[in-house]
Amino acid sequence: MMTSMTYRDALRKALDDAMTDDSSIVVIGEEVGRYGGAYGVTKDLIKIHGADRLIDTPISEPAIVGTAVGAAMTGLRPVAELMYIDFLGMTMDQLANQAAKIRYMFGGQIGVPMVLRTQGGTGRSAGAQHSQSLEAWVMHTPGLRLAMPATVADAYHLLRQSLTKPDPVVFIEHKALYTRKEEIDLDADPLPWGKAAVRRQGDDLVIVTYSRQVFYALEAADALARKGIEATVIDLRTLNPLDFDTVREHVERVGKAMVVSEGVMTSGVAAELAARISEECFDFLEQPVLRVAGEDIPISVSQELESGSVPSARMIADVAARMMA
Amino acid sequence: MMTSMTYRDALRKALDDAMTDDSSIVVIGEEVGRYGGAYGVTKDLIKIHGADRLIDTPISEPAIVGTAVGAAMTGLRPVAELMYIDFLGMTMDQLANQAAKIRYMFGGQIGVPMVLRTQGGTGRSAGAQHSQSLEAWVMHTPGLRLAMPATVADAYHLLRQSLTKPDPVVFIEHKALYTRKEEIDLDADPLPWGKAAVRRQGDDLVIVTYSRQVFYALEAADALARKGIEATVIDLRTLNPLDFDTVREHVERVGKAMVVSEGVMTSGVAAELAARISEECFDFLEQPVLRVAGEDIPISVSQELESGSVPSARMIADVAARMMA
Amino acid sequence: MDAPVNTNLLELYRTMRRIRTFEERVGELFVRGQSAGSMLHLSIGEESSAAGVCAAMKPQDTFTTHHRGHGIFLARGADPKRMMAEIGGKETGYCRGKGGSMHIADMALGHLGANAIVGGGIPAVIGAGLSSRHLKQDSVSIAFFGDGAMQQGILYESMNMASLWNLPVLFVCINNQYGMGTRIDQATRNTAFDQRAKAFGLNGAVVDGLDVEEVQAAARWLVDEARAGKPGFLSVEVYRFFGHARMDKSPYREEAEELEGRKKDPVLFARNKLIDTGIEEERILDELDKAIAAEMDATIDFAVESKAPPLGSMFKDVYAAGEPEPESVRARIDRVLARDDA
Amino acid sequence: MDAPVNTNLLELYRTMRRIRTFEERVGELFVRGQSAGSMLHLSIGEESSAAGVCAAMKPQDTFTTHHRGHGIFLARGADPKRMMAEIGGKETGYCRGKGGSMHIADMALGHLGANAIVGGGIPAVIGAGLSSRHLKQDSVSIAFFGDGAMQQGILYESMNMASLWNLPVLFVCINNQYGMGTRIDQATRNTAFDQRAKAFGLNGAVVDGLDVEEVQAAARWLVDEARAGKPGFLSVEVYRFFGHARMDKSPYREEAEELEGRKKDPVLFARNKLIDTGIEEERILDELDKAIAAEMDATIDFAVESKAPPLGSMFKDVYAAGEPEPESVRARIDRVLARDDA
Ligand SMILES: Cc1ncc(C[n+]2csc(CCOP(=O)(O)OP(=O)(O)O)c2C)c(N)n1
Ligand SMILES: Cc1ncc(C[n+]2csc(CCOP(=O)(O)OP(=O)(O)O)c2C)c(N)n1
Ligand SMILES: [Mg+2]
Ligand SMILES: [Mg+2]
Repeated sequence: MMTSMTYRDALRKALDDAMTDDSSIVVIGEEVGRYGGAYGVTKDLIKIHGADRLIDTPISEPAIVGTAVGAAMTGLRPVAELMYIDFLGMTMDQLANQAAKIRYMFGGQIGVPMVLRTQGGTGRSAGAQHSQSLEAWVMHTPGLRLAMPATVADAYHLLRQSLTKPDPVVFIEHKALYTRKEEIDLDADPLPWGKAAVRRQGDDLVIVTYSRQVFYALEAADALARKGIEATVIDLRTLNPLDFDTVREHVERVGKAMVVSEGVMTSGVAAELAARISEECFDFLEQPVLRVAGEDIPISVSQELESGSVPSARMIADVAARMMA
Repeated sequence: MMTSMTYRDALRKALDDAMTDDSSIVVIGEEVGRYGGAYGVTKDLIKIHGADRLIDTPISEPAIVGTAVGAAMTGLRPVAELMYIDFLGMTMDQLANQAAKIRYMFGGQIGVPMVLRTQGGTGRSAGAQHSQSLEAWVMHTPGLRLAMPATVADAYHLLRQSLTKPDPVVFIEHKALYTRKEEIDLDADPLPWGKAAVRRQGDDLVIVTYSRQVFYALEAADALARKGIEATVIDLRTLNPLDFDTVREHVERVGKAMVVSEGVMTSGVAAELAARISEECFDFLEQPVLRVAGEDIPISVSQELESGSVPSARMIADVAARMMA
Repeated sequence: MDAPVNTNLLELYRTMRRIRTFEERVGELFVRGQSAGSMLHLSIGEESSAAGVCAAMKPQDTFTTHHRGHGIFLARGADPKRMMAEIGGKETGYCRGKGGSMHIADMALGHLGANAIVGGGIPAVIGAGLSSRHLKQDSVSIAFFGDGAMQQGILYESMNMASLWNLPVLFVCINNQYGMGTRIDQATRNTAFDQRAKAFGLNGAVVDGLDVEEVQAAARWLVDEARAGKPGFLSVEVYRFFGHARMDKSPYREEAEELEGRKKDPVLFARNKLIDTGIEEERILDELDKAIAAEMDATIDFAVESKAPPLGSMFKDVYAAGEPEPESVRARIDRVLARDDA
Repeated sequence: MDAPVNTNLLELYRTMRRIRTFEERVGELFVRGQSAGSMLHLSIGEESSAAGVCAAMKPQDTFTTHHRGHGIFLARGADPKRMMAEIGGKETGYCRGKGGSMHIADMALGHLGANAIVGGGIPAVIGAGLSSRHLKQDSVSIAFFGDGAMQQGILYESMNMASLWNLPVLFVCINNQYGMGTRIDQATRNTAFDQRAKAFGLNGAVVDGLDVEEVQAAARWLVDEARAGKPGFLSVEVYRFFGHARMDKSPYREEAEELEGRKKDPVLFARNKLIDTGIEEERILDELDKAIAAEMDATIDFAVESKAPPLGSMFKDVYAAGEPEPESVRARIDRVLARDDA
């Protein structure tokens, strides 16, 4: 059945449905209960599932993640919420040294089936410490899965799937997408976990991206189409596992590729994608793979500077057009 | 004058000399004073410069880095020591949200002239939480400089130079290099800060690397030379600033490149280097740039598994030979 | 009325009134859609903590604040125009419009920076304390933060270092009873926070923030002690009059509680005390308030009329001037495509 | 002798002697160059903390330890052979040789893992406490750590949560007076650590680790209270007999201090008490000790004779079986080069 739903509501519904199905799921984080989440994702879930399962915490990010690790090892399936991905720096020890390595260090005895939900990205002029895209730190950490939904349907399905995984999943929402509404059919079979989605197909250029930049890429693709340039837009959906087969297939078919990421360019996700495409599709590339990514600077609170610091539909279209020139 | 010196002693001498020249330098960290540093780098410096300048701290990594930030903003030039780079996850907030962004967020009013000294890498079967190479997290953070010396002379000169910089420098030593001895002339003019060193010149292949892998690359190059393959080996010395001009020059000359990093491959430093070379030297590349890097797994305490998890001279040579086949 | 009547109460009142009025104007700026940033945290109801503690500081002293730090900075002597401009994300602001409300700073006044990370600015005072001693600055460094930060581990690491090293440092918790929607007793069991400080060997006090003179007295003792090498902790008990951020209507608390809480108004209390004790006439205070209103009205105009920072300033100040700079993505792509064309 | 004479003292002695002897053998393994890893931390001198606290635990209880956790795990009932094999980095070890001394764990005994990050294992007990309540496991979860971790902020975040949520959790500090070369009074000013716990609303106690029965009594009280929903903290005061790690000769402390410190020997104390109070004859204890020595000798042989994990196991257990696995660097390069050749 088709319904119209926001990204926020899809996330909320995913949590609600999953908590109904699996009584071992608990949500742990700042303001997740009574307040309903800083971005409203857990709104009123406490009324449905109770304060025992929507656990409001003190402002103690390292211990929140550590608590989730311990809970996951002892029978619960915790969803820890980090209000902003910018706070990752306080929790990387618990995430990367504990959650990510426990299965391995302990010789496979036990896993850490937790989900770390957080949100990142620009778009609310929230300043340098509340606007980052730090997924590269996570992607660089073996043992952590990484999901970054762009569409409303993926917000729902990827979160549901994350909540069935045996290993820790970092689930990064985009703060500028919460109010985005789409027509979706939540009963339709979702794409499998770990599979990229080809959001648009074209023969001139492949744009590989994820999260909010998917929409910028699509917008750019529309603009390009008006100039007669047809782009394929690939939404990776999960960065770990990474569906490189889909990327390879299209890049080899088309011969030109651009990667787009809101994260800082240097040593970021765009670097990994560009390196990988360059390496694996070498003989098929007619041009260098270009990276359109966040500038190597902090984000300003000023709106103009903020939006100038990250890729835009216009910039993607510009660069793409020049690649085709 | 030529002298023979270990990497450890060169670092120690750099600190000693710099502290003699600049009374605003203080060293802050666990066991840096009386104990002389977990790896002996600050041995007996407390006897020369006093306990006021070699400040033994409690085991409080987040506050150690935060203390350095505050000291750097108020007139001192602190050297904070993180005993293992693996503890970076506890301090990334202070490092990435504070130290790295203060100059920018505050509109250029003030900088944070601190050095974060730490050591990383494998080689002592120290296990999953004491053997990592996390430089990619740092390289992905605008505002942080990043130095990673391989040679004894660089251990000295890069540390001296770091201690004159107006911005935070993360200075990563390699735990397996401390006992490495070289003949050096410390009075000779050092390479400028931010300049890569061409450690070996050859016309068949360029190997771009840094830190301990420089020696593995050179060892591999020697083995390759016996097969008639001549490699150029570039030691980047600093990853921020990154001397891409030198890399470009040699890759364009030679047409084949490999990048080597001990850090985990995915989304790591090797990805940045490979992406950049592929992008900027596209027309000159005869082959894909290959990444020889750390496996996408945690490090085991078992010595065989540990050394199997990261590049070796043999692996570099193997891959290089196959690239030339 | 057995609190000590202090002749500088008028000055403290003036400071508090300026804060109150400034914050009201900040709220207007936000409502007019002219503040930069989606988050604005007002310190209405907390004026006594800012005025009382800053009155105990010396010019050479330094401090860091949390995200709700306008009042503290004003009490320290900030220019409200430059503050408002910064809150508006304008070039004339303290941080040239890059920082905004949550990242305001001013080295001239010893403001080492506001912080959007709860607890993030706390350990910097340890470093400032080391500098003070090493460079003989005779300065005390004060970390201001909210009750929410009482549950951040870095606070205890910092307290421990201050105590261990006898640093000239003071920790000031502005306990406004809430961290966002979480009432303090929902975040911790024992709210006698001075016990924590004492357990780490610091001086510790809790003071009711209703009477700014009591805040000042406590702060004076603790600041003086800190300067002499005995660090301290002060919790000032106030009430957050409005929502967490400007848009928050505080649905999580009862209106009755709010009405009761807002009775604890340090500005009104000081005003009444000035009148009741005969220090100042109501008429004069009315005039003072009016003058302050006019002063603060002007800050909005200043902010609104100021220019936004030029787009090119984006790449400035990532590193010090003269040091290697980041290349823009566009410049790199231009370079690559140009070579490709050639 | 006014400590309560407990009939299980013999059992506690046996546990402590096994720990002491095991640790001596671990030292031998290291000296023979057959331990995996450059770091080995022995718990000699601290046996009472392990034996006393573990004797107060129930089978369903869980725990995490710091890097010096062999004794705790043994007291909990670990197989010393599998422990020694793990310390030797062998396939027959608890973690198939991947973890080593600092990352030993065993879900069957509720050992949620040792940790090489000082303080890193502490918050996991909060999660275990939540599980206990949510899943009605009636279990207490105990975090064991050293005095060095008393300065890690995450401890206070965890204490606060335990207290706030009335969790069945106990924090046990094994205060062996040193963190590496730093004597505890060089790391903190106030070493009455129970004050910190009490300030967060927990039960708190400090106990001298000389007499294992006193440790057990304190632990029993705190564990029982924790199980009933009142979390607690216990600091056991002992002395680290030898260096921080096996290679450390402790040049930073006086020999006189060491000799004095080693007089505080919980194993010897218990032995003498058994004899003095007539619970057991010396001759029988000699035999017990000999049997333990033989048991522990065999652990070395077991470890040495066991096989190292196969190189291919390197890629196993990064993720759960059946989930997408990491591709090796070599496999990727092979793929790329093969395509290139084609
Ligand atoms: C590390 C961190 N965690 C969470 C937040 C989100 N946040 C911003 S303010 C706030 C509440 C802070 O409460 P308190 O410290 O009492 O300060 P107040 O807002 O009451 O002045 C929270 C949770 C943050 N900015 N930083
Ligand atoms: C986060 C972190 N910081 C520093 C270290 C290095 N380190 C290992 S053990 C140790 C001392 C710990 O002292 P304590 O907690 O008292 O335990 P003990 O060794 O005395 O048993 C230090 C500093 C570490 N492993 N982890
Ligand atoms: Mg508050
Ligand atoms: Mg200790």
